[in-house]
Amino acid sequence: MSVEYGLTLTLLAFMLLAAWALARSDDLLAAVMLAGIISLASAAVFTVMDAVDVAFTEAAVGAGVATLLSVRALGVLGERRAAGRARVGLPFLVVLVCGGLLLYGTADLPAYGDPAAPAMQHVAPHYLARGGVETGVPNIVTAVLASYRGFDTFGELVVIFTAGLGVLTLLAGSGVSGARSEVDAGDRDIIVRQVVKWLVPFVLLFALYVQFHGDYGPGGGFQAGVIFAAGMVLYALTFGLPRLERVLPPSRLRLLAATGVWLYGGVGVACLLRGGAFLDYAVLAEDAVDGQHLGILLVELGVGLTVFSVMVLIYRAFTRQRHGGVE
Amino acid sequence: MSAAWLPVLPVVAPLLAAPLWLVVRRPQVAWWGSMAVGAVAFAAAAALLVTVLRNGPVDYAFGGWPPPIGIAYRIDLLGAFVLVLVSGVSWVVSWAGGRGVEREVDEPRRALFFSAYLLCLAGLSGMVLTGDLFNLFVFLEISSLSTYVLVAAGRDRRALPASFRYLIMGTVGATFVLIGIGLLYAGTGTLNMADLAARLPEAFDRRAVHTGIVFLIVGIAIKAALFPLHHWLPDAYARAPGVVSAFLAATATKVAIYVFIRVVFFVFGAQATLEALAVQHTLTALAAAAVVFGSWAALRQDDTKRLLAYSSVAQIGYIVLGLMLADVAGLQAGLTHLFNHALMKGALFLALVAVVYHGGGQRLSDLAGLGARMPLTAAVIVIGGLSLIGVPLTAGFVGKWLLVEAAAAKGAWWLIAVVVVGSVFALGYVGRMLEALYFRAPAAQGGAGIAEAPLGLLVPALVLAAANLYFGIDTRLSAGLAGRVAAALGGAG
Amino acid sequence: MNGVAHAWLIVALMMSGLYIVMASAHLFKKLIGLSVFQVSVFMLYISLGVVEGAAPPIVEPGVDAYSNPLPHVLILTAIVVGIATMALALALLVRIRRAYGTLDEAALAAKDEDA
Amino acid sequence: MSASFDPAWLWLAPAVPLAGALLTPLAARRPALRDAWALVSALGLFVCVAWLAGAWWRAGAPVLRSEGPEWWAGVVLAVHVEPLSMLFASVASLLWVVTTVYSIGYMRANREAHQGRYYFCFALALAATMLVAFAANLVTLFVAYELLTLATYPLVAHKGDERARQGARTYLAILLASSMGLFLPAIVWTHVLAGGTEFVSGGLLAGRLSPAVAAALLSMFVLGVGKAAVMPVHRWLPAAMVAPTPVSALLHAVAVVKAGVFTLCKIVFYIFGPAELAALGAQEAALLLAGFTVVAASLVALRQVEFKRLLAYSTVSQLGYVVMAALLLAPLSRLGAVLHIAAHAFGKITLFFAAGAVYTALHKTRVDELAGVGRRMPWTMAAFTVGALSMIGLPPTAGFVSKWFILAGAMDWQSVFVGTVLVLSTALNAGYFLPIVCRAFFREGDGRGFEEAPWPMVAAITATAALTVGVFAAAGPLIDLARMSVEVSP
Repeated sequence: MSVEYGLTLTLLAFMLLAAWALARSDDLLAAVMLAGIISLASAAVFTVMDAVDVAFTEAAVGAGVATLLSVRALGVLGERRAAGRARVGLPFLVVLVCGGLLLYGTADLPAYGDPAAPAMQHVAPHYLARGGVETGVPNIVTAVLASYRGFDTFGELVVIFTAGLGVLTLLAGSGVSGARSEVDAGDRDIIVRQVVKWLVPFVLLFALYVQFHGDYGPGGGFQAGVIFAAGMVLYALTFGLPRLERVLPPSRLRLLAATGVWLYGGVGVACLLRGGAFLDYAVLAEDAVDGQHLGILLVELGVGLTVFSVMVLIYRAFTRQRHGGVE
Repeated sequence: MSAAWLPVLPVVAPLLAAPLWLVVRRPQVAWWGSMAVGAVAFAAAAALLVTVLRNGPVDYAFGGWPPPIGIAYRIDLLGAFVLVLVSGVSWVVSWAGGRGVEREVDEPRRALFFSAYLLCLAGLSGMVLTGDLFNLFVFLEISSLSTYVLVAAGRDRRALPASFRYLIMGTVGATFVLIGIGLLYAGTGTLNMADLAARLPEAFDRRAVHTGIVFLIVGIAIKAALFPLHHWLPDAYARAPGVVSAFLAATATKVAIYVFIRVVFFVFGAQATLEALAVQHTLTALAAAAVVFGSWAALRQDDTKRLLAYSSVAQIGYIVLGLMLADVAGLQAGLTHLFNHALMKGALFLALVAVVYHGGGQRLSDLAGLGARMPLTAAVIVIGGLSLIGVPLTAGFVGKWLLVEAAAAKGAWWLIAVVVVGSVFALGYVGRMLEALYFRAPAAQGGAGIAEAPLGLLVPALVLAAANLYFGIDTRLSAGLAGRVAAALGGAG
Repeated sequence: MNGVAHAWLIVALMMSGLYIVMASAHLFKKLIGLSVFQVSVFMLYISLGVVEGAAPPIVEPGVDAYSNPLPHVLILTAIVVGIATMALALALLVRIRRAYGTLDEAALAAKDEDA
Repeated sequence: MSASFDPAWLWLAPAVPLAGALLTPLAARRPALRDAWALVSALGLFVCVAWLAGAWWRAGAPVLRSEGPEWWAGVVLAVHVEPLSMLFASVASLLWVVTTVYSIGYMRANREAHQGRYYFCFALALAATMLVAFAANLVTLFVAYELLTLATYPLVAHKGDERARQGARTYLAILLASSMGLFLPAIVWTHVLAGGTEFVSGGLLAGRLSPAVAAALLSMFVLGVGKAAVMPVHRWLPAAMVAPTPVSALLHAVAVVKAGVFTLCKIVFYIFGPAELAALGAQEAALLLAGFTVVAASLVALRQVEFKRLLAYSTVSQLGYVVMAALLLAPLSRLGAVLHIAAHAFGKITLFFAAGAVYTALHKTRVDELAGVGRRMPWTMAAFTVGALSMIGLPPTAGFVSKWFILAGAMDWQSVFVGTVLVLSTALNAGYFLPIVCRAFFREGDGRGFEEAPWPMVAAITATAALTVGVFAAAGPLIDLARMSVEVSP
C-alpha cells in the first residue's frame, strides 16, 4: 500500500469520525465547525489525489465561505441547539439500501490509481496530450474548464448568479439600516484596524495573482473571486459595512455581478458573430491559440467578477438581517 | 440571423437577459422584457422544430470542440418537440406575470422574480437540448435553484418551508444524478450521451454501470415527482405564487420525464435497462400507484391548488405508465399525455390565479358562485377539468385513448383498470370544482353581476384553454408528432 | 496494495451525510448534513481520476504521467453548485425562522395547522 | 331514382342545433326573442332531417357514408345514414319541435330561472343526439354520447338546490364513470381487434372473436352504455327526475335514453353482427340481464308514489324491452326493438308531458294525489291514458305494434324466457298504470272545476298522444324502415 493511499484512508477515517460526532451533536455551532473540519480534511484528500485546483477551491469555499456564511446565518437565526426528535426508521432503511447499492457498485471499480481504468482511456488522454497545444494553457484543468467544457463553466457562473439573485430576492426588504455593532464595527481595536488595513491590499493582490495565474498553476476566476470577496469581507468586519458600501455601493455590486455573466456570454456571442460556434475562442484572433488565450482570459475575468460581487452581496444581505425574532 | 444561432438562442437569450432585472429594477419593464425574451426563445424553438422536421437532427458543438471532447447539443425530434412545448407554455404563462405578481409578490421582489423566471426557463431548455450528461446536471441546478426562489417569492409564509423541503429533496435528487454520472463515467470514460450509448454495451456488465443507472433514474424520478418521491410537489405547487404553479406544473416535471426518456431509451437502451435491471416492473408498479394514490388524494383536498397538485402526481403516473409499456404505441401515448397535460395544468392554474386575484381564496368554497360572476374564468376551469377527465374533443381524451389502446394491444388489462379508476376519481375531483362554480351560492354576499378577471390574466388562461380544445381536435402536432418520435425511439430502443 | 477501501470509507461518509439530512428534525442541521453528503460525492469523483505516481495535470516538460483532469473540472463546478445551494438555503432559513419562530420540522407543521 | 345525395350533408343535422345553441346567448336578455329562436331552431332541425330523409330515400342506397377529418392515426370522425339512424333522428327531431312548444309554456308558467342556459343546453343536447344518430363509427358515436351527457348535466342540475345538485351528481357520475370505465375501453378493444370502429353490415368483428372474448366485450358494452339503463347502471335515470319536466320528457324519455338503446342496437347490428353473435352464443348473459331489468324495474315502479319517479322506472323497464329484443337476435324481435324505440318515445313523452302539466296546473307530484284530476284536466289525462295504453302494449297505440313484433320474434325462436318476461311485465305495467287512470277519472276529487295547463302544453300533449295513436293507425312506413334496418344487418 502506498503512503499516499494510506494517508487518504487515514484522512477518510478521521472524517468519518467527525461525521459521527456531527450526527450526534445537538449543538449547531459545533455542527458547523465539524462540517468545516470535514471540508478542510477533504481539501487535504484532494491534494493527496493530485487535484490541486479542487483542493484550493474546497478550502476556500467549503471550509471558508460556507463556514463563514453558516456562522453568520446562525447568528441571525438565533438558534443554538437542534432539540427536535430525530426520525430513525425510514432514514436508516434508505441509507442501508443506498449504501448497499453503492458498495455493490464500487466493488468492481478499477483499483485506486489504476492507469488502465476506463476513465483514463477515453477523452482524458486527449486533454492531456493535446490540451496544452490546442489552447496554449499548461494547466489542463483550466484548459478543460474554460475552453473544452467552457459551456459548463458558463452554466456554473449562472448558478452562482442565481444563488445571489435568490438570496437578494428572499431577503429583499427585510434588512435593517440602523446602526448595530455588526453593521457598524467602528469600535474595533486600533491594532486590529491597522493590521487589517495593511493586510487587505495583500489579499487583493493575491486574488489578482490567482486570477491571472490560473493558466499556469492552480487558480482561476472562481478562486480569485472568492479571495477578493474575502478581502472585502475582512474589511467590512473591521471597519463596518457602511465603510465598505461607500467603496462599493450595492447598486455597483449588482451591476458587476450582471457584467460578469454578460462578459462570459458576450465572449460566446462574439464568437458567434465572428462565424464560430458559441464560445469557440479560436475565431477571436488570427491565430487559433491566441484566440483561445484571449477567450480564456476574458471568461475567467467574467467568472471572477460575478463570483466576487455575488459573494459580497450575499454576505451583505445576511449581515443586514435583524437577529432572531418573529414577524 | 443565421441558422447557427438557433440551437443557442433558447438557452442563451434568457440567460443573458436575466441579469438585466438585477440592474433595472422596474417590475413592468422586467415583465415586458421577459415576455419579449420568451417570444424569442419560443420562436427559436419553433424554428428548430421545423429544421429538425426538414433536415433531421441538429448537432451543435460548443467551443468548436467535437464531442466527446467538448460539450455538444444533439437536437432530435423529441428534443425539439419538448422544447417547443416548454418554451411555448412558459411564454404564454408569462403573459399572466404582470398582473399575477401584483397580488402575490411584494414590490421589492417583483423585478427579480422575472429574472428567476428567465433563469428557470433557460435551465429547463438547457436540460432539453444538451447531449452531455454533466452539462445536464449544471442546467438541472440552474432550473432547480431558480425554482426554489420562485416558489418562495410569494406572500404565503407556508411557501417558505415548502421551498426549503423542495430544496433538500431536489438537492438530494441532483446529487444522486451526480453520483450516477460519476459511476457511468468511471465505467466508460465519457460524459457525452451519444458516445456513452456507443460505449455502454461493452461496459454493461460492470456493476458500477448498473448502480450508476439506478442512481441516475432515482435522481430524475425525484425531479419528476414520481410516487413515492413526490412529497415536495403538493406543497410547492400549492404555496407558490399562482403563476409559478402554472409554470412549474406545465414544464418542470415534463422536462424531468423527458430527461428520463432520453437517458433510458437513447443512452442506456430500453431493452437492457428496463429488463436487465427490473426497472420496468418497478416503475410500472410505482406509476400505477401514483395514478391511484394521486387521484385519491386529490379527491380529498379542500384546497384547489393542492387538488391540482395531487392530480399532477397522478398524471405523471399516466405518462410513466405509457412509457413503461416500452413499445411505440405506449411511448406515443406517454408523450402525447405529457404534451396535453402541460396545457391542462397551465390553463387550470392560471384560472386559479384569476380567482385569487379577485380576492377569492384557494379553497373549494371560494369557487362558489363564480360561474356567474366570472364566466370566462369558470369556462377555463370547465375546459381544463374536462380535459383532465379525458372527455372527447378535449386534449385529454386523445392521450387517454392512446394509453388504453397501447395497453389493450399488449393485453395489459390491469393497466386499463388503473386508468379507469384514475378517471373515475378525476371525475370526482373535477366534479367538485364544477359543482362549486355553478351550483353553489357564494358564502359571503359579494356584489352581484359580472366581475371578470383583468385581461392580463384572462387572455393567457383562455389561450391555454383554447389549446386544450384545439389539440383535442387537431392532433397533428401532439399525437402526430409524438407518434413520429415514438417510432424513432422504438427503432433506437 | 491499493484497492477499493477508499471507496468503502467514502460511501460510509456519504451515507452519514444522507442520514443526517433525513433524520434531523432541525432544518439547519439537515443543511449541514447535505454539505457532508456532497463533499463525499466530490471525493468519489476525484478518486476516479487518480493515477499512481502521476503529477497534477499541469503540463511540464519531462513529466509524462498526469492525473485525469476531467473529474477535477467537474468537481470544481459541483463545489460552486454546492455553495450556491447552501447560500440560498440559508436565506430561506432566515425567512422561515422569522415567519415561524422555529426551525423544528414538527413545530413548523404544528404552526400551520393552527392557522 | 336520382342518386345525387352527397352524404356530407349529414353533418348539417348536428350543425343546425349547434348553431341554434351558439346563437342563444345573444337573445338571453329578451325572452320573447329567445323563445322564438328556440322554436326556429327546432323547426329548422326538423326541416333539415326531413329533407335529409327524403334525399336519402330518393338516393335508394340504404347506407351512405361521409368521412370527416382523420383525428389521429387510425381514428376518423365520420357520419353515415342507415335506416336505424334515420328513424332515430326523425323521431328525436320531430319531438323536439313539440317539446319546445311545451317548454315555452312550462318554463314561463313555472317562472324558471336561467332560461338562457336552459335553451342553450337543450339545443346542444339535440346537436349531440343528431351526431349519435348519424355517427358512422364508435369513436364518433362516443364523442357525441359524452357530449350529450355533458350538455344535459346542467339541465338536470337546473334548479340548483341541494336535491338537484345531488341528483345531477349521481347522473353525471354514473354516466361518465360507466362510459369512461367500460364503454371507452370496449371501443378501444374493438379498435385493437379490428383496426377500426366502423359500423359495418354483417358486423365489424365478425370472424375475429372467440365466444369468451365476445361475451366479455358485449358485457362491457351493455354495462358501459349507461344511457341504456340496464340494471345495475340504471340509477342515474330516477336521479335525473329532479330536472324540469320538459327535460325529463324529451331527454330522459327520448333523446338520452334512446341514444343508449340505439347505441346498443348499432353495436349488436353492426359491430358484432347478429348472425355472428347468434353463432357464438355470446349474448346469453346480457339477454338475461336485460330481461331481469324489464321485470325488476316494473316491480320497483309498482311501489313508487312520486309521479316522475314512477315514469322513470317504467322507462328503465321499457328500455329493457329494446335491449332484450335486440339481443334475442331473431329478425322479428330486432324489428320490434327498432319499432319500440319510436313507439316508446311517443308514448313516454306523452306521459311526462302529462305529469308536467299536472304539476304546472295543480302543483301535484304524487300519484296518490291524482284523484279526480281527470275531470279537471280532461285533455291531459286523456292523453295520459293513451300513453299508458302504449306502455302496456294495448291497441290502438304504438306500443302494441312493437310489442307484437317482439313477441313474434320470441315465438319464432321459441324463447320461453323472453315470452315469459313479456307476459309478466305486461301484467305489471297494467298494474301500475291502470290504477292511476282509474283514480284520475273515477274517483271524486276536491270538487274544483276545469283547470288545464297553459295552452302550449296542452297542444303539445295532444300532439304526442295523436302521434302515439297515429303510429298504430299508419304503421306501414315505420315498419318498412325497421324492416330495412334488419335487412341491412343480417
